[in-house]
Amino acid sequence: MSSSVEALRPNQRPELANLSDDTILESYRAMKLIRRFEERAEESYMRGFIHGTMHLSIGQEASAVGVVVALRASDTLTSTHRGHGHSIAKGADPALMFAEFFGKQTGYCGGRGGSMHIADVESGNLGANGIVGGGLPIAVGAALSAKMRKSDQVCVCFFGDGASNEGAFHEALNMASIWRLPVVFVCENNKYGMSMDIARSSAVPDIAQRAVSYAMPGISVDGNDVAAVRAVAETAIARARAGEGPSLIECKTYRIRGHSKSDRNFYRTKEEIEEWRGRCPIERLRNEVLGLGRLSADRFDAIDAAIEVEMEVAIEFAKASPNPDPARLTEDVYA
Amino acid sequence: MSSSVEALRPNQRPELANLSDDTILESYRAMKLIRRFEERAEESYMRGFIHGTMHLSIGQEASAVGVVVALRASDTLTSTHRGHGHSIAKGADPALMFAEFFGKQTGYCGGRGGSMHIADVESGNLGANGIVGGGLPIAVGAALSAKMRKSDQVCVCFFGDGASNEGAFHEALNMASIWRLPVVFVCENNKYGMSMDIARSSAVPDIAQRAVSYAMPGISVDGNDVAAVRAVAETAIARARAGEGPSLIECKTYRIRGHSKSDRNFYRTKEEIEEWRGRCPIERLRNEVLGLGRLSADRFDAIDAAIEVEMEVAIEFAKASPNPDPARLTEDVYA
Amino acid sequence: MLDKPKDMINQVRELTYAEAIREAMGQAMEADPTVFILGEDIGTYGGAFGVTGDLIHRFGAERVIDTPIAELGIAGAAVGAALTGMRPILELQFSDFVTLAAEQIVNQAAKIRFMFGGKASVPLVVRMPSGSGTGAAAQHSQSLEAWFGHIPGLKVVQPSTPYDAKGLLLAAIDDPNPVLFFEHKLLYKMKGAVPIEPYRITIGQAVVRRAGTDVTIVGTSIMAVRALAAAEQLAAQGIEAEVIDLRSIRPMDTETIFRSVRKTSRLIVVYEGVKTLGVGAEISAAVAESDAFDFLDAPIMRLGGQEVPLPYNPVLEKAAVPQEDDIVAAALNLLRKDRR
Amino acid sequence: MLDKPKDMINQVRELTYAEAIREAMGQAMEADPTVFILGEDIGTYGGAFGVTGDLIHRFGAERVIDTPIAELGIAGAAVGAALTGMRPILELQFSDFVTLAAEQIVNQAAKIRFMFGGKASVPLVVRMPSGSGTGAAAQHSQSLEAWFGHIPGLKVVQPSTPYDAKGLLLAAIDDPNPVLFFEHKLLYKMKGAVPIEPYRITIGQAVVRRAGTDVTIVGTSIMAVRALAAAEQLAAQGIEAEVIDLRSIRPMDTETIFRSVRKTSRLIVVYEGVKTLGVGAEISAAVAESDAFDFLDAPIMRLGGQEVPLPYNPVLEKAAVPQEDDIVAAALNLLRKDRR
Ligand SMILES: Cc1ncc(C[n+]2csc(CCOP(=O)(O)OP(=O)(O)O)c2C)c(N)n1
Ligand SMILES: Cc1ncc(C[n+]2csc(CCOP(=O)(O)OP(=O)(O)O)c2C)c(N)n1
Ligand SMILES: [Mg+2]
Ligand SMILES: [Mg+2]
Repeated sequence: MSSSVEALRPNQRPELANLSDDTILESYRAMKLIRRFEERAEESYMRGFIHGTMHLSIGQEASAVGVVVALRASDTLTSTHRGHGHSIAKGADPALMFAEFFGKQTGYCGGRGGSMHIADVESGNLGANGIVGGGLPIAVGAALSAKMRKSDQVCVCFFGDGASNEGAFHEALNMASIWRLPVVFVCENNKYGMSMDIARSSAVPDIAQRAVSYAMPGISVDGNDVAAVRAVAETAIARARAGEGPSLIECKTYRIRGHSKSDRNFYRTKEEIEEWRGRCPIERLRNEVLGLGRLSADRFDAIDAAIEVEMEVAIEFAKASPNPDPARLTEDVYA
Repeated sequence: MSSSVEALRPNQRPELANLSDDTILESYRAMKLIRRFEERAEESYMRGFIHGTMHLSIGQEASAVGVVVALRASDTLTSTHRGHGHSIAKGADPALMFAEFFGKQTGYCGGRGGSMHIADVESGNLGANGIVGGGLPIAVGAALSAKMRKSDQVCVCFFGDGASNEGAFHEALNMASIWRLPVVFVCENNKYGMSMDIARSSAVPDIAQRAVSYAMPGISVDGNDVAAVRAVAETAIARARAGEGPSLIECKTYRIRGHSKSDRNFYRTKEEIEEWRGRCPIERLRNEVLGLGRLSADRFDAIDAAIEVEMEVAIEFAKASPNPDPARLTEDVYA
Repeated sequence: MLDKPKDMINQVRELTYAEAIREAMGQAMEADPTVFILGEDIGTYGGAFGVTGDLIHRFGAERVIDTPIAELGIAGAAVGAALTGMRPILELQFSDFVTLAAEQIVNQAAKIRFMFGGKASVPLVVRMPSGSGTGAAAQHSQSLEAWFGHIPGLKVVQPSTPYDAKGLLLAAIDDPNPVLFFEHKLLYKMKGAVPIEPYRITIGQAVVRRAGTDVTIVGTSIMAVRALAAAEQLAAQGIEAEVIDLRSIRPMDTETIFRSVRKTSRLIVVYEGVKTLGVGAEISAAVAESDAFDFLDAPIMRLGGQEVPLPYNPVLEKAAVPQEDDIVAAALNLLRKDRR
Repeated sequence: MLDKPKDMINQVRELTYAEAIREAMGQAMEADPTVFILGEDIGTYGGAFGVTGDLIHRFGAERVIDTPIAELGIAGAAVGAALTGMRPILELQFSDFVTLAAEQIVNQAAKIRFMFGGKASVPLVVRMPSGSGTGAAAQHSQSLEAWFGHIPGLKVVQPSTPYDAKGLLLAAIDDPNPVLFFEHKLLYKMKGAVPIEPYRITIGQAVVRRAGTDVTIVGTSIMAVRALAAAEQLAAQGIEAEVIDLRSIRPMDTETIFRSVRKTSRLIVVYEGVKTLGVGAEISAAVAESDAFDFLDAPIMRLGGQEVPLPYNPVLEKAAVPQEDDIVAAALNLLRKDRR
């Protein structure tokens, strides 16, 4: 924490005081970009441009951004079926993401993968995953690889509360710990695995408690507070990078939309959804910062406006892009 | 604990004082039977009567006996690749076990299963298992079944320290806890999973610590002390039977023999083996009881002698039994 | 093969494939207290594809059990329950996830009876939505039934109509062996006549859906439906195809196929799973080692899934598995070859 | 097919199959720092079947990594490492345990490249001791290679000689795709000539082990060895069998088989995996849809594993999979049938 900032703004909580104006704006921009990207994707879905299904992370942007923006470009991450935010925070181009959702040849996966498989290994995005828990051991492997290659890369592994009941979770965290690997496990606990309330699916209310089994630090954090998430992420990332081993971070958050496009929300109440809607991480950051008088509203407005333009351009790119050629269907199976 | 017994023998630890003479002799007999059964099996193997491999539990008899002898006949158990002790403690007939090892039609599995698949579902022995961790979710299912059938059966699930790193462990313990099932998980921590020292394979030294992740009681006990094992088992079994849910018991023990018949013991020292040989659970019970003057040596000697006769008869039965008929090979695949 | 008992003809109404499956489960649960269902989101949510629907309201959370996301564990729990007197129906949310549960299904459920010398049984049903066509991409669209057809100790069925779905599921629940029940996602909304009363269809019997003399087309699951539609197109061109719905992969009713091939002398097998080492390979091989081989006038033709993971893009996705027109083209091609 | 480079002929010595595999791993690790091995008990213990042996002493515990017993996790770790610049060799202790790792192998390793639009690769080798004959019973004796032959994105090889074991393993390690490498336990001690220098055998090429004119016998893994021995017996009876060792199941060199069948007009396929939906089904089907079909004078015959889990009793165990005499009998039978 920079003491000069603190001295200047004694009414700020340290997590926020710790962030430079640039970081605040970068985080705001990333969260807003994710939000608008998903809203526009949802709209495109409704209009029939996107088929299949998709899993929106609306309401959960702070966990993706708080963690990923604290990474270096060379670091890696593994993501989930609900991974748009992770990709965008890692720097994915929304135009190439839309193109993928639209099934186009120009998309991240050439139209082969769709929403559940966005990846960009070059840039360290080791991929969303349609298999719940699928990314957990892969992240361990990426961290093992980083260690063996003597790079200082850290791998962040996102997964959900539901995923934490998969055997893969247990095997992955144990391996990461015994081998002291540079990996940060980030559980986005949004209270449900599809319709299954964590109170019914897990023997413990806090996934972070499970860190005990793996002799690693485990911390629960308000997942809708990007500054708080970033603070714990920085500690965990530093620890990983220093060769001190993995950590488990649990971001308590909530998904505002249904699980997927076919969810009828029978398993939760309108009140619960509304309550969490009031805890929007994006509004919260903006309001808190404005309330402190740290930045003027037009800085935020300018970001919002730029994002609107970016979304328009990206969607137009996706629409205008060519479909993949069915004659080339079986290419890209083998290297 | 019966206070009259305690009053009578104030120099006894409560775990032992708690046991009636009959229980002590029953436990001794079961342990000795397991020991001699395995020694005779080993000998038969050397002489070429048994092919394949086998996993001996010599040195670990107290965990099998301490737990299983505390069960009711109607209770069930799932066992492991190192499961002779569990079966014998549950009342398996050594003659039918030898016959199975010898590949005979009269064996528990008609010669189809061998040492790694001894089972007797009728008597509650749901089977040894060649898959490390394979029995963990099966035990959960048996306990779920007991609960659904409103029986008061408890299921005991044996597994090793190595198995506790399998995903199946995590999934099973979590399910058992959320559904409050009548199951007792018994980890026989003999320090190694094949050649892998628990200090290298597991992030935590005590498997019992992992109970925290499943909000169930977890207790480590000296696995070479049958009275101590029985004491914790009784508590856990009573808890399970009362509908209060599962427990995790860790019996710290040691296997004196190699992992299987092909083990050259490169991964551990002679000293370590010798040290543990000195902690033989069978001698220990006998000596402690004799030292207290509670029972006379001839009671133990009589048991030993009877077991020798039983072993002879059992092996003769196995030898004399017919081989399965290859013409009937594909029978018994489907019911 | 007439499975419909005559006295129920009046009690028939239209149900969707999903409703037929739900009805079978409901009737089995009413009749037998040991039958229960477990799986992910099968309770209040009603199942990812809505198949369990309202069963939780009829039978309660004790018999319609929402499980954690833990496919290996829940499969093992089902095995353990089946081994101790219950008759679990396990729903895996997508058949692709059976890769996580494979150990319990293949090493435990399938082998327990044999390993234990015939002294135990595992009356377990594993229901799995499978197949492509919903834009769910490579990890949610596979057809892995061939894997389980390869495993002694298992039975494997693939109903293609609401009628069969109900009858085969009731038979599967009755069966003392583990039965893998592959449902096709694109069939869930298909409607068809289904008697109200419970009835069983013997597992291991194929059915001739359409008689014909020129070529035999054997289809599995949705491909049986497409084969029937293709046969209509072919009929318009003067070709009479005999269409067989295989229904069960293990045991496999090769006799019905042989009989047809002896008549038509030509065989096309259509299936959605990857062509190589898929169901069609077994059918072709079985014919090639049978006496029906001598009746063949043309090479046996397999139309299976392309050698590719299932793609997301809908055009690619369609191209990856046989469509009605592919079947028509294959038949024309085969007959043309034959004639030359 | 002559894979042995001529200039190495002087540098050949006898190695066992296990030693040849170890040598391949050692040479790959010497040449490429990104190659490493992980698996259960592969370090000090030297592997359950002694295959890794002393490699830990040569390359240290950082590159010969003893893992916890966690097959799904270690497979996933291997996938993650392969995706990020390493070339892992994963040893599964018995191939039966691949059922636990199937998700990572089938849903991740096999599909990542395609799902990611061809922009990633997973250069992973999974080594697996498989097969029966050691009295290890149903959960430790399976031959599940057909499963993986069914999965696009994977390659699947089954060496039957020390020479092939080394050459195929080096090729597998070089391969940018996931390769499943099935070793047969009964072959580990088999000796054969192996050049000292590293060499590669192209994955996907079958080899004619013995030329013949009367019948083609295609064998996989140990069955190629048994087929050769059977061919000698047949030769004594005046029958010249052509023996093909398939070596790779995916990709499969059907051309070599077709060529042979066009010559011999009779085909027997021998494999240890369960007959139904095993490798022989694919070979038979491939021939039946090829022009080699027209050359066949007799039905294609498959000799596969019986429809039963592998039994413990040694007599039953032998009866469960094809033996040398079964191959001889099958050939005689086929030729007799043909003549009548
Ligand atoms: C292995 C596996 N099981 C089940 C599913 C189906 N499924 C997809 S997402 C999901 C819920 C996941 O819950 P959680 O991990 O909490 O993530 P969230 O959806 O809440 O972000 C389920 C059951 C799957 N894709 N993979
Ligand atoms: C799934 C699986 N992985 C590996 C093995 C091989 N194996 C058999 S026993 C064993 C060690 C098990 O260790 P532990 O659970 O501690 O039991 P112990 O042998 O010490 O009794 C191993 C690796 C197996 N049988 N199953
Ligand atoms: Mg969740
Ligand atoms: Mg152990």
